[in-house]
Amino acid sequence: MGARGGPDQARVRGGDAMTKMTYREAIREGLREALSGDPRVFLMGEDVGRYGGSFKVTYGLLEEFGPERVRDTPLSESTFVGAGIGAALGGMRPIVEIMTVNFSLLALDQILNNAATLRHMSGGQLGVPLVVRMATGGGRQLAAQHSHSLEGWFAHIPGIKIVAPATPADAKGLLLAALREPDPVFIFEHATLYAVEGEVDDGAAPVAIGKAAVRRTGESVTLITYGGSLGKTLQAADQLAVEGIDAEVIDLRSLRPLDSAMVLASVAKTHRAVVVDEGWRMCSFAAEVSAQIMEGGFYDLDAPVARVCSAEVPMPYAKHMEDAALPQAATIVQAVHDMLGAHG
Amino acid sequence: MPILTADMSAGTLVTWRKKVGDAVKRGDIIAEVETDKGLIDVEVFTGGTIERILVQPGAMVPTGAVLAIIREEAGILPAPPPTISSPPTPAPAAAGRATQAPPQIPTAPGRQRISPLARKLASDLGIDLATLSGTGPGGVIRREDIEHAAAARMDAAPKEQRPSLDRSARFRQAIGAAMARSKREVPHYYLSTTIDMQPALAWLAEENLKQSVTDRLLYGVLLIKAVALGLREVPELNSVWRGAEAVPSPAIHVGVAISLRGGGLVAPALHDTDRRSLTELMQSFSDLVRRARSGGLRSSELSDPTITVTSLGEQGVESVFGIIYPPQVAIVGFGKIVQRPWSVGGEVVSRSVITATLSADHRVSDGHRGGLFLASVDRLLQDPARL
Amino acid sequence: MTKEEIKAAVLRALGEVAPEADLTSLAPDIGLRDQLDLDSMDILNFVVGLHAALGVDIPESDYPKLGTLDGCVDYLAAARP
Amino acid sequence: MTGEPGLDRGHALDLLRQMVLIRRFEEKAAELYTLGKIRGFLHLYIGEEAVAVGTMQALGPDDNIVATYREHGQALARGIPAGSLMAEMYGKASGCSGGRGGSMHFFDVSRRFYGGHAIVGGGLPIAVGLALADKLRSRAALTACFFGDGAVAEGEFHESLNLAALWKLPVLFLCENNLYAMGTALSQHQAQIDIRRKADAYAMPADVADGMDVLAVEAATRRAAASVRDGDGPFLLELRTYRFRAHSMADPELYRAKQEVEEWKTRDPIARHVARLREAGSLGDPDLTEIESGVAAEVDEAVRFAEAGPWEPVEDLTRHVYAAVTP
Repeated sequence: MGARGGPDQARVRGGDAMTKMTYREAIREGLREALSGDPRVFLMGEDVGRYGGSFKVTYGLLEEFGPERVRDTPLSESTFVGAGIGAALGGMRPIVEIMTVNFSLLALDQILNNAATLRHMSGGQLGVPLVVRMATGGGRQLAAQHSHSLEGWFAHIPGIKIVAPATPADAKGLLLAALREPDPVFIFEHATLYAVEGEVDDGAAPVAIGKAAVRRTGESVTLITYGGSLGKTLQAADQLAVEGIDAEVIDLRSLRPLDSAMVLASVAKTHRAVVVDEGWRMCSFAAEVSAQIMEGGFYDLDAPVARVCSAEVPMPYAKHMEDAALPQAATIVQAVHDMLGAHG
Repeated sequence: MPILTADMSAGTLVTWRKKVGDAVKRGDIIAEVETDKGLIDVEVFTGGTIERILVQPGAMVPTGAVLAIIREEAGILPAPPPTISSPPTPAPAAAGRATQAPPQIPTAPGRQRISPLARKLASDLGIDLATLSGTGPGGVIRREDIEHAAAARMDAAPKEQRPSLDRSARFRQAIGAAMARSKREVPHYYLSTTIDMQPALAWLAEENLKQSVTDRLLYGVLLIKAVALGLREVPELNSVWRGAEAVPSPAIHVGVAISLRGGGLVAPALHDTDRRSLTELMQSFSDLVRRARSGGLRSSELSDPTITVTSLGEQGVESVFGIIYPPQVAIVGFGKIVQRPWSVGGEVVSRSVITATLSADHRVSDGHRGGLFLASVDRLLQDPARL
Repeated sequence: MTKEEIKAAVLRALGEVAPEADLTSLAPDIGLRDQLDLDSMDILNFVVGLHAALGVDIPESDYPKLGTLDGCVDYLAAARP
Repeated sequence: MTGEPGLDRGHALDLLRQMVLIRRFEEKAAELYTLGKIRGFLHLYIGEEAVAVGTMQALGPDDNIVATYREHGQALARGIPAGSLMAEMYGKASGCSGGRGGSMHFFDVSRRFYGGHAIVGGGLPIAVGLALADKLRSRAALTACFFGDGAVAEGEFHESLNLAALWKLPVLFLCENNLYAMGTALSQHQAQIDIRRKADAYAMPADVADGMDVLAVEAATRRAAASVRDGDGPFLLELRTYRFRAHSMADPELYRAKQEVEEWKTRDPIARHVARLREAGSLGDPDLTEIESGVAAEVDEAVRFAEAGPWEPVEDLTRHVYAAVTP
C-alpha cells in the first residue's frame, strides 16, 4: 500500500476545450467540482486528507476544502462505510474512499445488509445516495491480498450500482453521474490506470450510468471488457487487425445495470463474442455476460462465447508468474484464434 | 398445539402442568411441549377452568390441534379468534417476471434462426436449409424439423418429376443421387484381400452349440467386430467430414448395410461397435434389421455411422467394392464364403475363405494405410475368441 | 400335433420374418430362400420362431433340411416327441 | 426509590400507561405467533419496558433513533401506532415497513425511527453516520443508538465508539444489557463485564442505571443526553435490565435457571412503578383499570387493523429496489 512518485502537476484548464490529464487528475477534478458545487458533498476515507490519498487522487483537497469535508478516518472500514450510509440517510452526499477493494471485504455487511437493502426493506422510506470509490485489480506485484478483482461479487447485489471507468473522461464523468444517483454507486478504479493520460472535456455532462461504449468497430468478433482490461483488449484488436480479423471492442463502463442491448446488437453483427475480465473464471462477471449472450443472442452465435479471465490462483508476487495469471493481449488473440479455427 | 418455533408443524405433549377442574388465567403455563428446538412451555391466553384434556402425554399432534377444553368465566369475553385472509399465492407470471432473462433480441433480417444442433444435423444429412421453416418458438428451426425434412426427403425425392412413383422407387432415387454425388466428388481408391475364415467358422460353430438358439451368432457379426477393432489401428479411416475438414471421430460406429425387401438399402449404425461383445452386437444387429424393414429407424442411427460395412455374400457375389457414404471416408465390403485351395504349412488344403475389400477416400488415407487396415482385419479374424 | 398344425406354425413363423410375402401361393417343394429372398438373419429368426412356437431346438447343421416348406414339416414332425 | 423530587403524577401515570401498552402488545404478539398469524422470528421486549419508555422521555422529535431486532418497545414508546406495527408483523402492506421488514425491521422516517437492525452491531455505524450528517449540517439533534450486550463483542462497537469520540459526534450509545447474548451469558463472552468502563478506552463519558426502574432510566438518560447536546461528543449509558421471556419464540432457555428468572420478576418494572405510585397516593385501582382497559382496546384495535390490512400486490416485488426515477 503506498503511492508512487510525487503529485502530478494539475494541467492548466482551458475554457470549454479538451484538456489532457491523467485518470487520477480527472477524478480529482470531479471531486473538486462536486465539493464546490454542493455543500452536502464530503469525502471520507483512510489517508484521503493529510496524506493526499494513497493513490494521490485527493491530493490538495484538504487544503482547499478543510478537515470538515475531507475527513481522514481510522482504519475502520465497516464503520466509516456504515457512517457514510448513515450520513446519506441524514441528508448528506458522502463520497467514501475504500483504499482498495481488498479492504472492502471488512465492510461487506454494511454494503449488502444496509446500503443495498434499506430502501426495499423499509417499503421505500429510506434512500441511500452514497458514492464509494475503490482501487481494484492486479498487475502491480502486490501479491494475493492486494490484487483482487471482485466486480462480480458487487454486481451480484440488487439495490446498488457498479461502474468501472476505463478512461480519464469516464473517471470524471461517471463520478459526477454517480453523485446524482439516489441509490448507492460503487466506482471501481483499476490501480494501473491512475497515471494513464487522456482527453477530458472540461464542460462535459455526467456520463449516463448503464450505457456501454464501442471503443473500436469491427465485423468478425466482439471483444467485451471494462476498466483495467480495456487497454490489453484494444492491443489484441490491433494485433488481430494485422491478421485480417476485424474485432469490435466494447467497453461496458457500467456493470450493474449492464447494457445488454448494446452487447447483443454487436454479437448479432459479428456472431462471435469474447469476454475479458480480470476476475477468476468461475462465477466471474464474465460468466454473467456470457449467460446473457446465450440467453439473448442464442441464434446469432456461430461459436460458443469465450471468456478470458485470471487463472484460478491466489495472485503470485513474481512478475512473470503474475503476468501468466492475468489476462494479456496475447491470451485474448489466442482465444479469438481458437474460436475461428486454426487458419483464423 | 401452539406454533412455538419458526418452522414447527407438530409437537409432542410431554407433561400437563394443570389438571381437569384447575382454574387458569391468561399467562399461566399449563403444559410443556417437545419441539425441534427443545422443551418449551405452553402459555394459556384465556382465563377459565379446564373442562377436558384431549391429548395425553407422549402424543405428537400437528400445530393447531386442540389439546384441552377451557370453560371461560362468564365475565371475560376474549376477542373473537382473528380470521386471517391468507396471502395471495403469487401469480406465477408476476412473480416470475422479476427473475426472467433479458428478452431475445430480434435477429437481423435474412439471418435464419436455427439451433446449432439443427444446423450441424442439416449439414450432416445434406439438407438444404433455405426451403425449411421451423416449428420452434418464433419459427426457430430445431432438430425435429431437420429429421422430418430428412424423412420426407426419403419419401419424396423431387416430386414434380414423377408424382406417381411408389415409395421404394423414390427411395432408390434418393440413394442414387447421394451415390452419384459421392462417386463424382470423392477420389476413391480400392483394395481387396482374401481371408482364411476356417478358424472363425470352426470357433463359431462350437460357440453356437453351447448357446441357446436365441443367442446364436452369425459370422457377419465377427466380420463387423474385426472391422471395428481394425479401425483402432488405422483411425483416419474412421473420420467424418466436418465442413472442409475430415475429423477422426473418437467413437467407432459401424454402419451395417441392410437391404430392404423390394429394393433399397439403409446403413444404420451399431453404436460403439469396438466396445461391445459379440452377443450384444448380434442383438443390436438383429434389432436394426427388424426396424429397418418396418421403417422404425431413428434419424440419429442413420446419421451416426463413422464407416460402413456391406456384405453381398448371401447373394452369391464373391467381392463387392462399395461407394463411400458421405460424410464417411471409407466402406468395407465382404463377399461370399467359398472353398479355395489354400497352403497351410506348405501343404495345399481346401479352406473356407472370404474376399474383403476397402474403398477409401484418397484425400484422407492412402493405399499403404488401407493395406495395413485389411491386414489387421485378417489377423483379428484368425483369433476369433478374442473378438 | 398333426402335420397340418405343424405346417400352420411354420407359415406363421415365416410370416414374421417376411411380413410382406404372399405365403398362400408358396410352392412346398421349392427353396424358401429363393422364393422369399431370405438372408441368413431371416433364417436365424425363422429358426428362433419355430423354437418359440414348437419348443424344437434346431442345430445349425440341420438348416439344409429346412430348405423347403415340406422339408420343414417333415423335419419338425420327426423332431417333436 | 430514586424518583425526581415532587413526582409529577400525570407524567408518572403516562410512563405506566406506555409500559403496560408494550407489555400487553407483546403478550398479544406471542398469542398470535402460536396461531401462525405472525411468522418468522419474534423477539419479545417483556421485562425491559422501563428502558424503552424511560430513555424516550429524553429524546425529542428531531432526534434520530437506531434500534435492534428487539425494537417493539422502542417503536411503541416513540409513538409509532400499534396498528401499523401489528400489520407489519402480519406482513401486510399497511405495516410500518410495507410488510417488507417484519418484526425485526420496523421503520418510520416521519418519526426518525431508522430501523430495527438484525445484524448484531450493524446499526452502530449507521447511528454514527446520522450524527455526522447532523453535525456537518449544524442541526441541533442527537442520535440515540440502542444495542444489546451481545453487540459489545462486535468489531463495529469498537470502531463506532472510537470514530464518534474522535470526531465528537452527537451519539447517545444506549446499551440494553439484559445479561444474555441470546444463549451466552455476559461473563461467557466478555473479559471485562462492566460494560460502562469500556467507554474509558475512547475517552468517552459513561454512566450506568437500573434498567428495571423507569424513573431512574429517565433521569440517567436526561443527564446523558444533556452531555451530548452540550457538544461534549458521544456518551455511553449502560442500562442493566432483564428479559422475562426467551430470546425469541424458539428458545427453550437452557442457558439460564428458572430461579434466576423468578428473582428478576420480583423487580418487574411495571409492578415496581405501580407500587411506588400507590405509596405516593398517586394511583388508585380505578386508574389502573382505566389504563388496562384503554390498553386492551388499543391492542384489539391494532389486531383488527392488521387483520383488515391489504397484502402487497406481487407485481410490486421489484419496486423500491432502486429509486423509481433516476436523473
